[in-house]
Formats: sequence, C-alpha cells, structure tokens
Amino acid sequence: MHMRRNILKYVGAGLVVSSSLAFASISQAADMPGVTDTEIKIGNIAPYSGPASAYSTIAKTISAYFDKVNEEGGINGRKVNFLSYDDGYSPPKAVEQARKLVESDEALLIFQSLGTPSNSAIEKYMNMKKVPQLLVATGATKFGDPENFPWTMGWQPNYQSEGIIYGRWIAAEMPDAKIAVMYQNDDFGKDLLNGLKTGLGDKADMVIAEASYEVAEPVVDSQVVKLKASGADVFISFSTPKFAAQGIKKAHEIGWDATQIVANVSNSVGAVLTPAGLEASEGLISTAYLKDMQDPQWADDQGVKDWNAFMDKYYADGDKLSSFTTYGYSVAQTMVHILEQAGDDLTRENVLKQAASMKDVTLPLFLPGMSMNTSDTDYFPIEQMQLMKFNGERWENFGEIISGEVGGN
Amino acid sequence: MQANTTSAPPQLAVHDVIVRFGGIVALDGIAFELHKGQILGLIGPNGAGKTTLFNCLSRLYTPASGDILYDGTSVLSKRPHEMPAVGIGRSFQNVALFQRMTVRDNIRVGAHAASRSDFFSDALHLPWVRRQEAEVDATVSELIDYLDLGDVADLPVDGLPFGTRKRVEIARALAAKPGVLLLDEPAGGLNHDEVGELGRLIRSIRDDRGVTVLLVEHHMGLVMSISDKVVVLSFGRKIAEGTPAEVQQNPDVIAAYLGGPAE
Amino acid sequence: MSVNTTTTDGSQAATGSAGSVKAVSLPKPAAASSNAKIMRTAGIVLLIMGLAAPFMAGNFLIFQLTMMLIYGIAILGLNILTGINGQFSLGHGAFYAVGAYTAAIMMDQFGVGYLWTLPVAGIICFIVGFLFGLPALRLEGVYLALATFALAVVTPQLFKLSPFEHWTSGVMGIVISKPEAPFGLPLNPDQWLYFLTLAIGLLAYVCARNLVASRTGRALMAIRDNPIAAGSMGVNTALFKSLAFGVSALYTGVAGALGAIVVQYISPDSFTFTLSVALVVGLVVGGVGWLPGALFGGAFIMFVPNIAEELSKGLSGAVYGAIMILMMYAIPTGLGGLLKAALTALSKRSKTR
Amino acid sequence: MSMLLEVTGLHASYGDFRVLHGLDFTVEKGGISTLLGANGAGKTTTLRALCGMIKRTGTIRFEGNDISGKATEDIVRLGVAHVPEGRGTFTGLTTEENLQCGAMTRRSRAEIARDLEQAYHWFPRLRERRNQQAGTLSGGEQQMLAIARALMLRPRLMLLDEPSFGLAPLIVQEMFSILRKVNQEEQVSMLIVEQNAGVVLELADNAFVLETGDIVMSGTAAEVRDNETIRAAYLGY
Amino acid sequence: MELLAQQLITGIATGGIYACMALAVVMIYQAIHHLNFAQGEMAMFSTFIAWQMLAWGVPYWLVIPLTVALSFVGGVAIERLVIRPLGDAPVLSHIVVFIGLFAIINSLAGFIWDFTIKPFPSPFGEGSQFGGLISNHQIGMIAVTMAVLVMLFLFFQYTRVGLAMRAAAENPASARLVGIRVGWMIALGWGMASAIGAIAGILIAPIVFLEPNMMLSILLYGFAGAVLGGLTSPTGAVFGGFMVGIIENLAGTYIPEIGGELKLPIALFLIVTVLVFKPTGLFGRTVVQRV
Repeated sequence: MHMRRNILKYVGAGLVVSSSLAFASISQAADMPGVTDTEIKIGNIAPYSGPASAYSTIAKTISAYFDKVNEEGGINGRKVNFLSYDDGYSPPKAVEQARKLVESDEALLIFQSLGTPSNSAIEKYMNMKKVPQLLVATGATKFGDPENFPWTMGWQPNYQSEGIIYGRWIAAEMPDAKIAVMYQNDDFGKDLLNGLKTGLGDKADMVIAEASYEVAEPVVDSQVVKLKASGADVFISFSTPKFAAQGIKKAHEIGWDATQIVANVSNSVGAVLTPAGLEASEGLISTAYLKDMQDPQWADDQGVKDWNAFMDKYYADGDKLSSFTTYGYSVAQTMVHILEQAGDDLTRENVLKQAASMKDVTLPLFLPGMSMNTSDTDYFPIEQMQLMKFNGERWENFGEIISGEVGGN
Repeated sequence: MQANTTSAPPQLAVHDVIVRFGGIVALDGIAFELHKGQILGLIGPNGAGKTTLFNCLSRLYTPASGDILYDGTSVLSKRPHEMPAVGIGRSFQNVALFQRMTVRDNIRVGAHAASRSDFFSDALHLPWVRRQEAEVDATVSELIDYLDLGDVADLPVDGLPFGTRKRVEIARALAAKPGVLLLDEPAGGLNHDEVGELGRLIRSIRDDRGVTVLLVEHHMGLVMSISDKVVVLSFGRKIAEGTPAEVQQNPDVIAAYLGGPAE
Repeated sequence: MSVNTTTTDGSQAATGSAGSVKAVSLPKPAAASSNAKIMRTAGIVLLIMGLAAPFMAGNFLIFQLTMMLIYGIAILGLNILTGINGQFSLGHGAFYAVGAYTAAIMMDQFGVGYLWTLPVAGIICFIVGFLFGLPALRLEGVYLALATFALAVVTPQLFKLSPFEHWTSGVMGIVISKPEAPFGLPLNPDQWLYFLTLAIGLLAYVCARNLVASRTGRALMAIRDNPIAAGSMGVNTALFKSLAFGVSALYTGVAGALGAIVVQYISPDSFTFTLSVALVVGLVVGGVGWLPGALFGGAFIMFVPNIAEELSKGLSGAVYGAIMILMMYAIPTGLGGLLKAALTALSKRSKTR
Repeated sequence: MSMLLEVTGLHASYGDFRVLHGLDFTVEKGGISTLLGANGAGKTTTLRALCGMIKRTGTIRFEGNDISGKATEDIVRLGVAHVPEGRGTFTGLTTEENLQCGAMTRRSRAEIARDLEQAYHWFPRLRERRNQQAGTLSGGEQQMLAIARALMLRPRLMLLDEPSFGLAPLIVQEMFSILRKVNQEEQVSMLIVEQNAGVVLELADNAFVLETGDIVMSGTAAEVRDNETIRAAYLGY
Repeated sequence: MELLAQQLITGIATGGIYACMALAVVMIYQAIHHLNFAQGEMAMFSTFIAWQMLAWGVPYWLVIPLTVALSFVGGVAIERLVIRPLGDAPVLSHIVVFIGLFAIINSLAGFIWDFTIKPFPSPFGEGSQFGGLISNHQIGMIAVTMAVLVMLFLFFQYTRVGLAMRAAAENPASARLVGIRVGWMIALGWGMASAIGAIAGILIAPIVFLEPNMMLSILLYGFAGAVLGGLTSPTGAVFGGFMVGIIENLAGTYIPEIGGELKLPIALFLIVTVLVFKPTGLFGRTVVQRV
C-alpha cells in the first residue's frame, strides 16, 4: 500500500510538473472559459434543500460577500457572477450540477462545493475536465491529493489533523486519562477519530469507549449515558453542532465530571454552547483557526467589526450566531485573493497555479499568527489551529499555534 | 335428470364439520353429501353459517374438526388457491370481481388454474405461451357466448349492472372447469324474470357441462324449483335435509326459516 | 337481456378500503383500435426523438436524458408492483441502491466489465426483493408503505456498516470509470451510455407490457383488485405477490446499476429515502398502472426540481412542493389518467360522427 | 293527500353516461311508493340522485323545499334516511356504535336510548351482536343493521334500496311488517326499490316502473299489480 | 445492571418523544385513514411560531395556548385549502400532496428562520431526576403525553363528535347518509392533529433543539411507534413509542461492535417482525371484512 502510494506520488508529481509547464505556454493563448472582460463566472454547489440544508448558510454568505466585492468594483475590474446550485446533499445531483456548471454555464471553476460525498462524486469528473475544484467545503483528508487529483483543493484544516492535535495534547497533558469518544458515523467523525488515535500514538488504548451516532437520530442521550458508564474521564465529542450541544447538555445533566472536547465545527458560542448551556460548557476544550464572533475578547477587533458591517449590509437576515457565516466570509476572501493574484490571466491553469502557491496569506478573521500556505505538493491551505478552553463566558486560547501535518508530505 | 344412485361415492362429502370463532360455534357438526350431477340447495336463516360453510369448502376457513372429501379425498390439506385444481369453484355473495379488469380478463383469470406459465416466459411472450393464450381465449370466448356477455366482453366490470356482474362471476368460475360449483346467493338482487333465467342457467350448467352445484339461496322459488336435495342450517346446525317438498313441509324449517307457507 | 353499461353499483365504492390502490385502466372497447393507433404513433415519434436526441444535444443534456431514462426504468419497476399488483412501496430507493452497489463493487473490487454487472444486479435485486416480499405479504396499505419506508431509511445505513466497509468503502463511496463506446462506434461515452440505457429501457418496457398482457399479469391485477377472489380462482397470491416484489426490484436494481455507471460514483448518501420518495412521485405523476407513464415520471423527477430551483433558490423546496401539489390538482390520476380521459372523449366524438 | 316528495324532470349521470332521462314521481305524506324495474334500469341511481350522492338536475321537492342542490348530509338532516345498496356498514365500529351513528343528527339522549331499545326489540339479532365489530356480522345481519340504523334517524322519508337483499324469508316477512308498522305508527313515508315485487306491491300505495332511465308506467300499487305485463315480468303469475 | 437501568430510563425518556409524535400520527390516521408525511413539518412550523412569539416577548403561559389554537386553525386551513380540492383522488395522489406539503413547509421554515439550531425553553424548567438520566422536562413531557392520550381516548370513545369522526374516516359515503358532515370531520381531524403536533413540537424542541429538520427522523420514529402499537389505538401508539425508544437504546448499548450503527435498523427490523405476526400492531384491531 505504502509502496504504491509512493510510486504514484512520483508519477503524479511528474505529471503535475510537466503539465504545469504545459499550462504556462497555453495560458498565453487566453483561453479563459467563464471569463469575459467584465465578468468571472464562479460555480458552487450547496445543499439548499434536504437534511444538510443548514450548511447552505455558507453559500449564502459567500454570495453576499461577492455582492460586496462587486459593489466595490469587482476583482481587477471584473464582476463575480456566482452561480450556486442546489444538490440537496445528494451525490448524483452534485454530478448533474457540476456538469451543468462546467458544460452548460462554462464556469471558470467550482468553488466551495460542499460535503464529502458530493465532492467525491465530482472529483474525478473535474480532474478529467481539468476544471479547478477549489477550496472545497469539507475537511476530508482525501481532498488534498495533488498527485492524483491536481485540480481539487481543500481549505479548512482537515479533520484528521484536528484529531491528531487532540491526541497529542491528551498524550502530553493527561497521560493517565481514560477517553470516551462519541462520533458521527461518517467520514467527518471517523477521520477525527482516526486522527485522535494517530495523535495518541502508542497510547491509542487510552480510548476505552466509542459510540457512534447517525445523523438521522433525534437524540444522543443513550450514547452519552453509555460512554459515562465506561468510567472515562475524558469525553470527546466529534459531532456536528446539534449533537454536540445535546452531548454537552446531557453530560452535564448526568453529572459526568469529565474533561470535554468538542470538534472545531461545533465550538460556536452562539450556535452550540448557548443552546447547550454556558454553565454546562464551562471547561470545554476545542481548537480554532477563526475568531468566534460571539466571543467578547474580539469585540474591538477590526476584522470582526468589518465582518459585522458586512453582515448588516449584505446579509441582514443571516444568522450571526452561526459560525458558517464567518467561515463563508473567510473562504470567499481566500477565493478573491486567489483571483486577484491571477490578475488578468484567468485561465483555469493559472488560477489553479495561484491557488497552489499561497505564501503566508492571512485573513482578517484568522486567529493571530495563523496563515495559509500551499504548494504543488501541499494542497491544504490551512493547517494550523490553536487549542482553547471555554471559561463559561468565552474561549481562551492556550498553547502554541499547532500545525497538523497529515497533508503535504 | 335425477341424482345418481347411492352406489357411486359422493363427489363432495362434508363430515361433521365444526367451526368456531372465538367462543362462538359457527358450524356445529355439519354433515351432508353431494353426488355428481346433483343440485343441492343450502338454506337457512341469516347467520346460520351458510357462507361459513362455503368458506370451508373453498378453504378460506379451516374447520376445527371434521373433514371435507372431494371424490373421496380430503381437501383439508389444500390451500385456497389449490381448490380450482381440485375441482371446486365458487361465486361470492356480494360479487367479488376484479373491478378494473374487463369482463374478458376476469374470465381469463378464471382459467388461471387450468393453465401454466411463469414470469419469464410471459415477459418474453414465448411461443408456447402464445399457443396457450389462444387456447384460453377460445375457452373464454365460448363462455362469453354461453352466458350472453358478448356486448360487454371488453368493458371493465366496474360499471356493469349487478345482474350482469353475477353472470360474469359464474362465467369466471366455469372457466376453471370445476367439478363442483358453489354459488353464494346468485339470485340476490335479481327480479322475477331474471331469477327464472338464472334457474335455467344453473340447470344448463349441470346438464350440459356436467357440473355439480351447491347453491346457497334465499329465493325459495329458485331453490325449490331446481334443487334435487335441500339442506337446512340454523344456528350452525343442520335441522333438515331432503327433497324440496319434504323440507317445505318440515315444521322446524317453517318455524326457523320459512315462516308460514312459502311463496 | 339488454345491457346498460351506465348503471354503477355503489357497494364497491362504499366499501372500498382506505388502503386500496386506484389505478388507471385505459379505455377499451369501440374506439380501442383507433386509440391504439394514436398511442402507437405517439410511441414511434417519441422513439425517433429519443434516437435523434443525442446528436442534437450537448453532453450535459444527454447525461440528464440518460438519468431520466434510468429513473423511468426504476419507476417502471415500481409501477409493476404498485400499479399492476397493488402493493405500495415507499422503499424502492433501497433496491436502486442494491443494484448500484452491486455494479460498483463488481467493477471496483473484481474488475468485472460494466455490462456484466447489469444482469447480476438484476438477479441480486430480484432475490432481495423476493425475500422482502415474503414478510410484506402480511402487510397491507399503510403498514406496507411504512415497512418499505423503513427499508428505504435503513438501507443507506447498512452500506455504511463497518463490517462491509472493505467492499463498500463505507461513507467514502466508490468511484467508477466511465465506459467508452465499444466496437469503435463513433460515440462519446455520454452518447454510448444514453443508447445503452435507451435499449435497456425499451427491452424493459416491452417485457413489462408482455407481462401485463399475460396470464401472470392478469393474476397480478386480480390480486390487486380482489385478493380473496384471486385466490379462489387458483392464483397463488403469496407467490405472485412475492414474485411481483422480486421483478419490481429487478427493474429498479438494473436502473440502479445503470445509474451508478452513469454517475460514476456511489455512496450511502446517494440513496437516502428521498430517492424512494422521488420514485413514488414519478410513479404518481406518470400515472399509476399506466406503463408508459414511467417515462414522464422520470422526466418529472429529473427536470422539475431544476425548474423549481430556477424559480427560487431559497425556496426551491417550496416551489417544487407547490408544483407537485398543483400537478395533483390538475391530473389527480397522473398523466395516464389525463390521457385516458382525453382518449375517451376522442373516441366518443368519433363514435358520434 | 299532500305530497312529501315531488320529483320532476330528474336527470342524472355517472361521468358522461346519462342514466336517468327526466323522471317524474311522488311519494305521499305517510305513503309508500315503490320503484320497480329490471337490473340496470336506474333504480339505485334514482335513490342516489335523490339524496345527492351523484350529480343530478331537475326539481326535487321535499316538504315543498327544493333539495336538488343540497349536499347529502343536509338532505339527511331534513329527515331523509337512505338504506343504501351494499349496506354501508361501518365495519370497524361495533353494532351499537353503528346504530348511534344513525342518530347522529339528533339531540335528545333519552330519546336516542329509547330508540336503541326499540331497534333491538325489532331486531333481537342485533342485540346479541351489540358489542361485536359490525364487519363480523353476516350479510343478512348487516342488512338488518342498515335498516335499524336508518330508523335511528327518526326519518320522515326512508329510501330503501333492496331491503330484503340477503335476508331469509322469515326475516323478510318480519322486516316488511316492521316497515309497515313504522309507516303506520309514525307516519314515515317510504320509497322502496325491491326485487321482491310481490311483497312490496302489497305494502306500497303507489308504484312506478322504470325502464332504462325512464318511467314507463305508474299508478297505485293495485293497478300496477293487475297489469298483465308486470305480472309476467315481476310477479311470475 | 446499573447500565441496563440507566439505558432503560434513557430509553423511556427518548421514547417519550416518539410517543408524543406517535399520538399525533394516530390522531390523523383516525381522522383520515392516511399517514400524513407532512405532519412532522407542521409540528416543527408550529414550534417555530411558538419560538417566534417567545422571542417577541410573549409570556410562556400565553404562548402555548396561542400556538395550539393557531395550529388548530392552520390544520383546518390546510385541509380546506390544500387537501379538499383533491376530492376523492387516489391514495397515492394524496401521498404526493403530503410530500409536497412537506417540502413547502420545510423550505419555508428554513427561509424564514434559517437552519441554525435554536434553544427552546422548557415549560417545566431545568433540573433532572434519577441522577440526570431523565430531566424534569422529559417527565413533564411524558405526563402531558399521557394526559393527551387520556383525553383522546375519552374523545373518541365517549363523545358524539368522536364517534362521527371515526365513522367519517371509516366509510365517508355511509357517514354522509347518517347526516355526518364528513368534510368538516376531516377538517376537524386535521386541526386536532395539527394541535397535538404543536404540543408535541413544543415538548420535543427543548430536547433536540429547534431547527427546520428536527422532525425528520422523529416522525419516522413516531410512525414506527404508532405502527408497532397499532394505528387504530392511541394507547398502542404511546406504548409503541416508548418501546421503540427502549429497544433502540438497548440495541445500541448491548449489541457489540455494530450495535451503535444498527440502532435504527434493529428497531425497525423488530417492528416489521411484530407486524408480520400481528399485522395491525400490538394494540390494533383487525377489521374483519366478510367475503
């Protein structure tokens, strides 16, 4: 397995190098689908309907952000035409929408298509068509594989690195801990769990109990009760917001006095901790790369103020409590950055090249000290996170900014 | 045409059949015999158990005890859908046709037990299936003529008058070429003329087609005019058995059922 | 005795139980032959359009048309079960999924050629459907609807199960390569898959038609209309109902396998209960019991959501729902029912002439 | 004698099929009329048209009010009880609940209780089955239930569609004597469709003969009974 | 052993949610003999209305009766405006309309209130019993469910309207013939189902948090509970709801390895098994139809 991957890597790297050389010459031909002198067509696929429709907030925020960009003159004079289609979180529909964007609308690229299944479904097609599939909205590790899929790139820290960070931290700080993990039974939960075990290294047997849940379940009380019964003193919840909130609340109710960790996607003060109860959330540990808007410590931060102004003006009915809005805001800024870097050479090849050559790019909502870096072999823009602890009122960052190191090598 | 001699074994024999529903005894030791070529009238007050007995004969119910023999062989091990193959066909009290199918298709279903096919051959419409279909169609056409259903043969039965539907039901039962035909109140809802016609039809079915008939009916005129033998049930028991004339004179029957001189 | 076709008997209508499936029966008698001619002409025109389409349309549209045909095949299978045999299923997405996974696993794990996966998917789905049909025998109406709905909900979870992960790749799903046209045919893969699907769809349709017009089909319809009477006529209702489930699942399973090949990717999320619900919607819109309706049902579930999305993104669900409801007002018995009414009117006019 | 029900020019159709082609007939206050006719003549349709179960045109006057545009339940509330073909049993309800449904439009609990007793008195079979699910009753028992349920309405007019259907001769006699009693003691008028022409012509005051949607003969029951053709077709002597 | 007791109690608490929904399911089934797939969404929408009123500062004790009343009116309105025009269209057409309603309500709620989860305050306050295994809210919820159950039972069994509703659902044609206004009975059924749904929603939201998709799976469990107990029996539905909760939790806890993943499949499998042996559910009556 390892052997094969290495070989593939070399072959793949060779291909990328040779093809990027080829691009350089072609790009002069100004073959720029989706781009005119006044417009850049950007495609997007998001679940506006169906069970995952909560995530559509991200696409709505992005759309609002491009409105702002357009109003302020666009990118190098070109307005962004943001075509966002609904796939209802269904892979076959995602394929249809991707083909529509590429073949019918002739978009320059697809940006922030959401969900591991949907992105998996279109990944092969996008690479065959050589259309960038940029900054996809999933933390699955597979979307940082430039050897095999040079046209597909992620954005957020991948789930596995996040898991590793928790594992390392527990192994170092609480070597005698007994860990119980509740995880969502999909790639997100499983990647985090695997990362955790990797991070724990040879102490992986510290995990004494695991309980998965399905997104279709109404409540996770049973899982929490079961995990408490294992006698664990660390409770890790690799869950999406609703279930994380339920977990925190239930653990508090049954008086489980454990160190609790929640995944980054579920650490929003407004959308998770408040519903779960701030008292119940005290002492919670998580990681972050973006500032939490509800966190009073950022009240005077310029980036946060700008964000607030943006929300008020361009996305007034958006939910400021939702971390999806900050996420969408930041990822849209990243996209704008890449397009700006590409200048007037808006060929697919050049845009991809720009995406794959970010150097210490930072964003207003990043935690201080964080930046994005990519290269031909590193397709994980954000690899840094910082641990933090909730004091009953706000998150307190602690420790160093940590780099996960799954991708890139 | 009179009933066969006693030397031949009965075509249908009911031995001490008992049926219970919960605590209620619906049939309490019913026994009678039906010989080939006979028409037997089964009468009795409402709720006497006539339809229950029919349902036993067509194996929709299983008696708690007793036996039912067809040509000397017990049919109790058979399942309902095997009864046409055994030789017992039936009509239903309230007419149980296939509403959305045409008259012709209804009768074709009647021939189901008399033909063979499988999903695969049918889906591919294999030659032997076609040949068989032709045979079935011939039988069905003959029955349509026999029962004078030509005008309505290709209409869905849903909109047909009650009397017509009763004839369709008889045609459907005949399509299986039964040895014994169970008719459940075939005269219900028919006027005098039509009842007369029905009587002639039932006789003809017996005489021309050699079908033995077991008839449940409240129309005394019909029962008494065509039956060779009449069995009277009341509250799940057999209270009388004999020729129409004998039964009509039976005081028990008069008290329980006929109520004064019959029409 | 003169026959008056007009008097209707009320007893059946009055006692009709809530669980019964009303189906469209197309007009028969008198003008049947002229109606048949109209239908045949329409069919031929449609077929010619279907053959020409891939040379006129872009690949994206061809892909959509292929998916439409695939859904049509699945709905055809559902129609055999629901329209012809009268059994509800809100869980046909499960059979679609089984077909898709069968094809994907065979291609991914064993390198089997895609064409071979289709019959295998059909057979496996037949078996699964038949086996599911056995307990389903005991259930009627809403109870059956719910049992099948449960099947639809559970199936994607089963494909995620860790013990099967080696085969199914769990939540990550399986990526499949798109087949090229064989024999050096001058077709691109999209066109080739379209024609392949069209051919299979035609075969499926012809078989379904034959089946309906046969002894088997009559037995199935007899069970739908009156199971007890059907039994008394010698129809082994248990066997036929289970077989109907099996055959129906076979159709849907083949559609699933085709769907996997065309979409080139499957995962548990591809086959949530919304797929089953969509198939039912397609069935009803096309016309329960009317076989060609499957094509229109397929078109509805393929294209109407896109139209709804065009109309309003934020409220696309609401628009789609509203279109569905309006369709039911306009044609409560589906397109088949509408056609029936139209043809009846037509034949009456020709009769009076 | 004044008319309780006056029907003029009654047309009705099922979908596109015209079934009734302009019927005229009456039921006297306190009287009994009967509709005779072959299968498919439109007898059942006439009853259904009268109480608004199918689309119809023409004038239907009940106690002088035109009810031809009214909905079934409103007609029933005026005091018209219909014993339908096929009995219309609420199969999942008990026998007694079925009977109580019959009195749904009435207020006085005491009267209802008394009428319930009366119904059981007339049909003792129903008392035995009072807590049984009505669907488990035999065909004839359900027919009794249907008639008893109609009586629970305390109707002024009863429309009876083949009340003797599936009943044993003894019960038929009893049932008709009950109908006669109800008619005489409580002045309930009736319109009866019945194949058993002999019995019904004895009970009825007037008779109308229906053939494929048209009334071809009408008169007093005695007149109709004495008609040669009728005797041959309906009475058999 | 302790874990068993804990899971049993948790199962009862969770089952209370299902029981609550199952009751609403049975209610509509009694009224129209259909299963309304949009019922969960209607309940969700009602809960959002309650939430909105609370957000506007309307006091809690006023919000509940207002919401229930509004939901009743809403249910009647949906029947009159959406369902009634369908007339006697086939069952499957009704199902498609229910699916359409589902899509409309879900989409509308998301459009108005967004998809982020919202905390919903409990009418019974915070706090819990049995070492936190069952919160005061859940106890209150179970009590309310029981109370509604008793009221429904009395309504259907001992009132004339209840009898009229059952008759109308069972045989509309005959019901008209005894003077029952079938159309209004159906509308009333929708209203009551919607009102009970609103109560269910308000009781469930504090536990699962309020969001447009909150009822998606709960409705399924509600169906499962109702079917297990028998669609004709409110008592059965409540019992069935609790059973589903308990079975699911025990399966998830005690079946090693795949137990957690198979919670729902096992619960549904058991239900189908029950149905195979008792096709009308544990408490359901078989309606005998004579041949």
